[in-house]
Amino acid sequence: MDQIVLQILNGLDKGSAYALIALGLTLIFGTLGVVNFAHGALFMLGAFCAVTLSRILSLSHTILDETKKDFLGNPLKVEVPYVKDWFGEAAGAAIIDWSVPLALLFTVPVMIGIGVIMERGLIKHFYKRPHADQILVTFGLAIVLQEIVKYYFGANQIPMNAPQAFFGSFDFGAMIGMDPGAVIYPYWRIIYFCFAAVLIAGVFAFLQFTTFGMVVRAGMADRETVGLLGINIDRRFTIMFGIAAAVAGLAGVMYTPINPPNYHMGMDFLVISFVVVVVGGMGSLPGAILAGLLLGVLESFASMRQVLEIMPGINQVVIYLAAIIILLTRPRGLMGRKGVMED
Amino acid sequence: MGILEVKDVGKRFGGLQALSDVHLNVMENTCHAIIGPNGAGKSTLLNCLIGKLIPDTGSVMFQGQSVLGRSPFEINQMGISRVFQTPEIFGDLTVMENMLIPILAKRDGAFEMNGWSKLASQKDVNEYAEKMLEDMNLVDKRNMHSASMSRGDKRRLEIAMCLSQDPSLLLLDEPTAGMARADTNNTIDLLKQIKEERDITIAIIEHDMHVVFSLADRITVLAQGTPLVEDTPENIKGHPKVKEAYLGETA
Amino acid sequence: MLGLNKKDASLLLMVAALVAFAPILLNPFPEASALAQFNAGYPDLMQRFVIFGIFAVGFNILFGLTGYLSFGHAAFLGAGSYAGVWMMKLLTVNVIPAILISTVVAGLFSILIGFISLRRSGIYFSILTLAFAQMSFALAASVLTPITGGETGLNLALDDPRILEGGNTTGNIPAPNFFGLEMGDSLQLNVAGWLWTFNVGYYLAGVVLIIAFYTAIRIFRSPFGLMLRAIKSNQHRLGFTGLNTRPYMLACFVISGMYAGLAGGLMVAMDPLAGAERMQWTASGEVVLMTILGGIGTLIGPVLGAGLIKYFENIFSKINSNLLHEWFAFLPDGLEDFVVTIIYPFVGKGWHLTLGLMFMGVIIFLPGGLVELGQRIRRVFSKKDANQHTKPAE
Amino acid sequence: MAKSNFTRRGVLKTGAVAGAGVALPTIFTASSASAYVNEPTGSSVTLGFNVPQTGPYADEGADELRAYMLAVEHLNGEGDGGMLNTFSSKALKGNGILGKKVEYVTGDTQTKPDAARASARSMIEKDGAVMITGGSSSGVAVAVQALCQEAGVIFMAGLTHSNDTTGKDKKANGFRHFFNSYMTGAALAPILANEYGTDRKAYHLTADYNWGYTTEEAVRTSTEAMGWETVAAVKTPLAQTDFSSYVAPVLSSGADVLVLNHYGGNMVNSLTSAVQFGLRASEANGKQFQIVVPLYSRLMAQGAGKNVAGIYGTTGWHWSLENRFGERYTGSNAFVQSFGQKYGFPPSQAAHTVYCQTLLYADACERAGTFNPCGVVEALEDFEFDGLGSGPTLYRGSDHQCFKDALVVKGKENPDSEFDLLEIVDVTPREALVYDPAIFGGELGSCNPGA
Repeated sequence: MDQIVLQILNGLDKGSAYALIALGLTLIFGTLGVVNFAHGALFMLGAFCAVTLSRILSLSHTILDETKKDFLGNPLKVEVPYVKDWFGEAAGAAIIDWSVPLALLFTVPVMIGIGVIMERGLIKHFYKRPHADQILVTFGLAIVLQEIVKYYFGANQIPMNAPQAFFGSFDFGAMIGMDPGAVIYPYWRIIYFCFAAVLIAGVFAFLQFTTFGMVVRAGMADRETVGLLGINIDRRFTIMFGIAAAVAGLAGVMYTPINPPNYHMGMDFLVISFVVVVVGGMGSLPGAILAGLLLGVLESFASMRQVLEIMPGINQVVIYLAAIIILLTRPRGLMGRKGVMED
Repeated sequence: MGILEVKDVGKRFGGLQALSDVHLNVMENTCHAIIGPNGAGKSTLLNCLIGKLIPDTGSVMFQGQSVLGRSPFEINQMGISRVFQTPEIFGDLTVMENMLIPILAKRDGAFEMNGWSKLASQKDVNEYAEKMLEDMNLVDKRNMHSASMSRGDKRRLEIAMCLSQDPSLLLLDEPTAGMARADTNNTIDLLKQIKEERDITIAIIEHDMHVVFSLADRITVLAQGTPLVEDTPENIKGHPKVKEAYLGETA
Repeated sequence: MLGLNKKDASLLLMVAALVAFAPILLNPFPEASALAQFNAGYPDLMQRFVIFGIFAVGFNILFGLTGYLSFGHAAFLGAGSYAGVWMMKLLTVNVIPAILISTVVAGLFSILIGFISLRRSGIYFSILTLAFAQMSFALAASVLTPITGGETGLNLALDDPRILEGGNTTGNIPAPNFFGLEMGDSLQLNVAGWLWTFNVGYYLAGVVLIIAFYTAIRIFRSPFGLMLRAIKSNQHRLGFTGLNTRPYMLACFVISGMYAGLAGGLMVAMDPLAGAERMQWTASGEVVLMTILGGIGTLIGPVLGAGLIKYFENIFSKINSNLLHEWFAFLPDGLEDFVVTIIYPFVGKGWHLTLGLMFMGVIIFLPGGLVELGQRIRRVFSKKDANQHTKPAE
Repeated sequence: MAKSNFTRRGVLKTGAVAGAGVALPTIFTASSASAYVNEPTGSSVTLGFNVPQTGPYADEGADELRAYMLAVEHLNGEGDGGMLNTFSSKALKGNGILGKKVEYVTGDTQTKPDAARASARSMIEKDGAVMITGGSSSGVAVAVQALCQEAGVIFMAGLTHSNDTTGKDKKANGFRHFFNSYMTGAALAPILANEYGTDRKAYHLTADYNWGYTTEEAVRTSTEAMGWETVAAVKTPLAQTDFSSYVAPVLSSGADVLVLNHYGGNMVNSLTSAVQFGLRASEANGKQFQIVVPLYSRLMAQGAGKNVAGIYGTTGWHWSLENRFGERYTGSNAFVQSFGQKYGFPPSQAAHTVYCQTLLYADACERAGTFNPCGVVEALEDFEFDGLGSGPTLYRGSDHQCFKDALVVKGKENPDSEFDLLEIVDVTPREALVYDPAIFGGELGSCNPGA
């Protein structure tokens, strides 16, 4: 029982990461009709916004420490971040410590900017082109973005830490009235889950309760008619692309303490996020969220050793198996609309 | 006995009774029109006839065989061809290729891996397609991308494609919808000509009275999902019930 | 000729000529010149051009004709490869049985996957094929290790049974051969500084490519092919025209899968190792990219696309800073370093960057892929031609 | 700049242009022209450095490439000579190999067996490489080794740790200097028993592929021999990025040690998850919970950051080895000096192993007096040497595996720099690591010169 609660919690937490990426992907699918293979790269760029900010915050000058030696036997160079000079040792350390949450503020404008530039500069010209062309151009773009990041940050993973205050784990089970020690869960993953929930709710509220969102939703349903009404749907779609990029970017920032980012992390998520979007049903935002959480939970259950003993290797295929079963029983995924990307 | 017999057909969508108690008897070698105001259930009925929808009650018999539960291709093979409201052709292909497809489909049945085997008869197929295009005055456009033709030409091509299969029954779903007057008249002339030249039964769903009265031998009036009356055009014109339900508003 | 019209016959002849003279055409630079780095006329790469050409041609029969985008085609190539290696392990290192069994196994595998996946269309179909391929990859790399060799791949071993030849446990594993002609054997011709390598394996694969290409032309031009194109154009209408699209789609899918299996069989014939990563989605994605890059639905496009991507992968990745310095040694030192610094990020470990830029460039400027480039060039020439003769229009 | 290393083409240029005047086509098949494949006929010899340049191991590949270039410099008599000065065999004179200048070509393995083989074949077929070396995974090493055996060139493996490379997939033309899973288990177990006691309960997370299997088996066998108990062993998909669902149940499983049989990104992510879940801060069975990482590399330590602090594992070599344990490891400091002078940071274990491999190959050619693979194989088999920074070492003839001391390391609590993340706990002498080559099966076959 404890194990099951633990895995459900873990699955929801993992699923929220899938859902967050799939959300942006569906927004772009639904509003613009574009298959965006560069969406994973946007997630990765978000993570590297956090890396960049932490690098900026820890910009250092070096002083020589005569008491220690480096590997060549010379006096050791010790790096002292400027922020420590300016704000004092403790405050400086705290600023560096909080670089990931600070990066959220930094990332939103950067990612919206990147999104808008991408849409205006490239994607816009591909609205009328076949999906195959969109795949090729966005895949090319994803490679280029990745390689640029690799050029500056290397191929290796870069450790990023959550603030010290959120380090480690706490007894989640005891909080909900279970035996102490049964469900121990890390702070940061719970925070990630809550963050994802808030962000998803925010996007839904934005689409549901603002006139802007209403027009965009109408545009998702029937682009031509909305265009005929004299509304400049293109400009709104540009903004929508920016928002999708920002959502992906924020997901990336918050993900960095969970797994150290590297230039390839977007590609790792690309396939799974496409599966999530399609299983959820093309063009359906709630579908994407539901599918993300569902696949996350399934993946967690499949990784339990009690399950693996019965079905060895199920953890390798569970997501794909679930996708196949869902698509065969529900022709348009969980909540898909008819006629979207069916031909 | 009719070639197409619809008995007791009913269809419900959720709370809406789209069709109820529909009886229809289309006689061989006639042109039978189904008319009715918007929302009368014309399209639903048509979809029941071609297997796209399965009615909740009743039967649809074509030449003594039930069409219900059959997939579109099987219904086509029974001898029913359909012309759509907006012309459905193969837009990416040339006019000639469009013409070849139904002929080959008729020849090969539902499936044939005909890479090599039937090359000998390819010449006959081509000649036949050529002739059909000539009949329809489309032969100059044979190498044109069919998507770039005018709506009238697309309609002619679609009708040609249907006729090439020599169907026993031709179903037309508002064949002149959205057409310019000249195109409409051309289409009427074309259909008249077809009626005269071929042993063919035509069932037509139409909104435009001009078209209906130019072509139909018999007319069924549908209102609120039920047939109101079935009679010859002359009788329909003066029928009080029809006037009340439908013509009253327009005439 | 051979039931082809004039245009198709000349295309086939052109492909045959390209295959025949590739060892010469792909080595345009003398062996000793600095530009020899750009020569592609060595057996391994030529074999890859041809094999991936077959793979892409087969993929295009599905994608180009019907518009069904399979994102799991590499699974068939992988399944074919495994079958081929097992044939060489168990029966004989003669490549013919291996190639045949590869094609058959891939065909059977594609019947299974196609039967299920084709119940859906559009992106739902793509994701189903992707899911099947990813499952195949994941299982081959882990649970199925006894059959597939796992992540290290399945390769030949000295103590394999090789029933027809009798196993040996000393000496070396016999090399894959075509009735005694080893795939690795080459005839090298050294003419005035140019080194041309005529490789047995390459020509075997080349002949298979020509046959495969001919078959593809026949499929494209057949009534069957017309029906497939009709599916892409308007599947709805086709149903009402009396055609059951399902068996057509399945037949097409299986043919396409068999092409992939054939490519897989040839791959292990040239180089007897089958690895699981051949089935990964990136490998499936690669053939999609090859086809789009070359020109969807064209006959020659996929072959060109395959060639271009493999060229980048094998030639650009091998350029290192040392070579760059050598090339630009004629420049003054400062300028030389500058030029090398500019170029270096795009070659060697940066070859992916160049590849990505090329994808974008081609698709932005040449919507029809490389074939469109060819058409444009031809148009420019024919215009010139027309001007010279001042022919009247028409 | 490095203009001095002209490739084979650069040198051929003059010869061929002169020869072009004769212009008689010369026809020869691969077998008739020479005694072995790619026999160097000019004044130079080409080596093929096949390392991952793209993909997640690109940085490791880059470090290998640095070491290769350093080795080429030293072989050609440039630079400070590095470990040439400390190497026990004095056959190399700094004038290339057998008087021929050493040149090299590079390729990208992409850490995929197919791509690695393509790259190696192009080096053999196009560039005339007489030896291929490099790689950063066992899958690639096994695949390229098999290719080199078929093609008839020597393969000097880079970083590959699976037992299979010199076990069931061993080949006569292939040699491995790096240690393997078996040795990891043998080196690690006594120290773990010493540090954590002999009544521990271990929980294994194992990457679901060949290397993972052999490592899990090695660590299990040797720790169980010390009295440990294995509670569970769960296989994790290679493509997994988030290991939380595997780590979450560990704490309540009754285990008190978590063994992560993961490499590279897998290990970075699983260790990060394990630390997040507070395993290291917990107690189980009345003991402090511990995590063990059988195989460490510097890149992994860098990727996992401060999460590695205090975590035990093994490594093939470390730049501080000679400083810590003195003269037995002579050569270490010479290598660190010349690498550090040139590149500004200390070399990794991958750099060390590939540098040694290059020198060992060159030395074997010198001693054999030929580049013929069969001669090289003979010279390397049962070759006993010293002075390459790992103490006295034996290249065992029966499976072409090197036997040298293995290092047990742990993550530093307060690292001085990003290259100083590991500290050596102890060194296990090579005598303790020896095993019977028959236990892994496989056949070496005989050397293949390709002709």
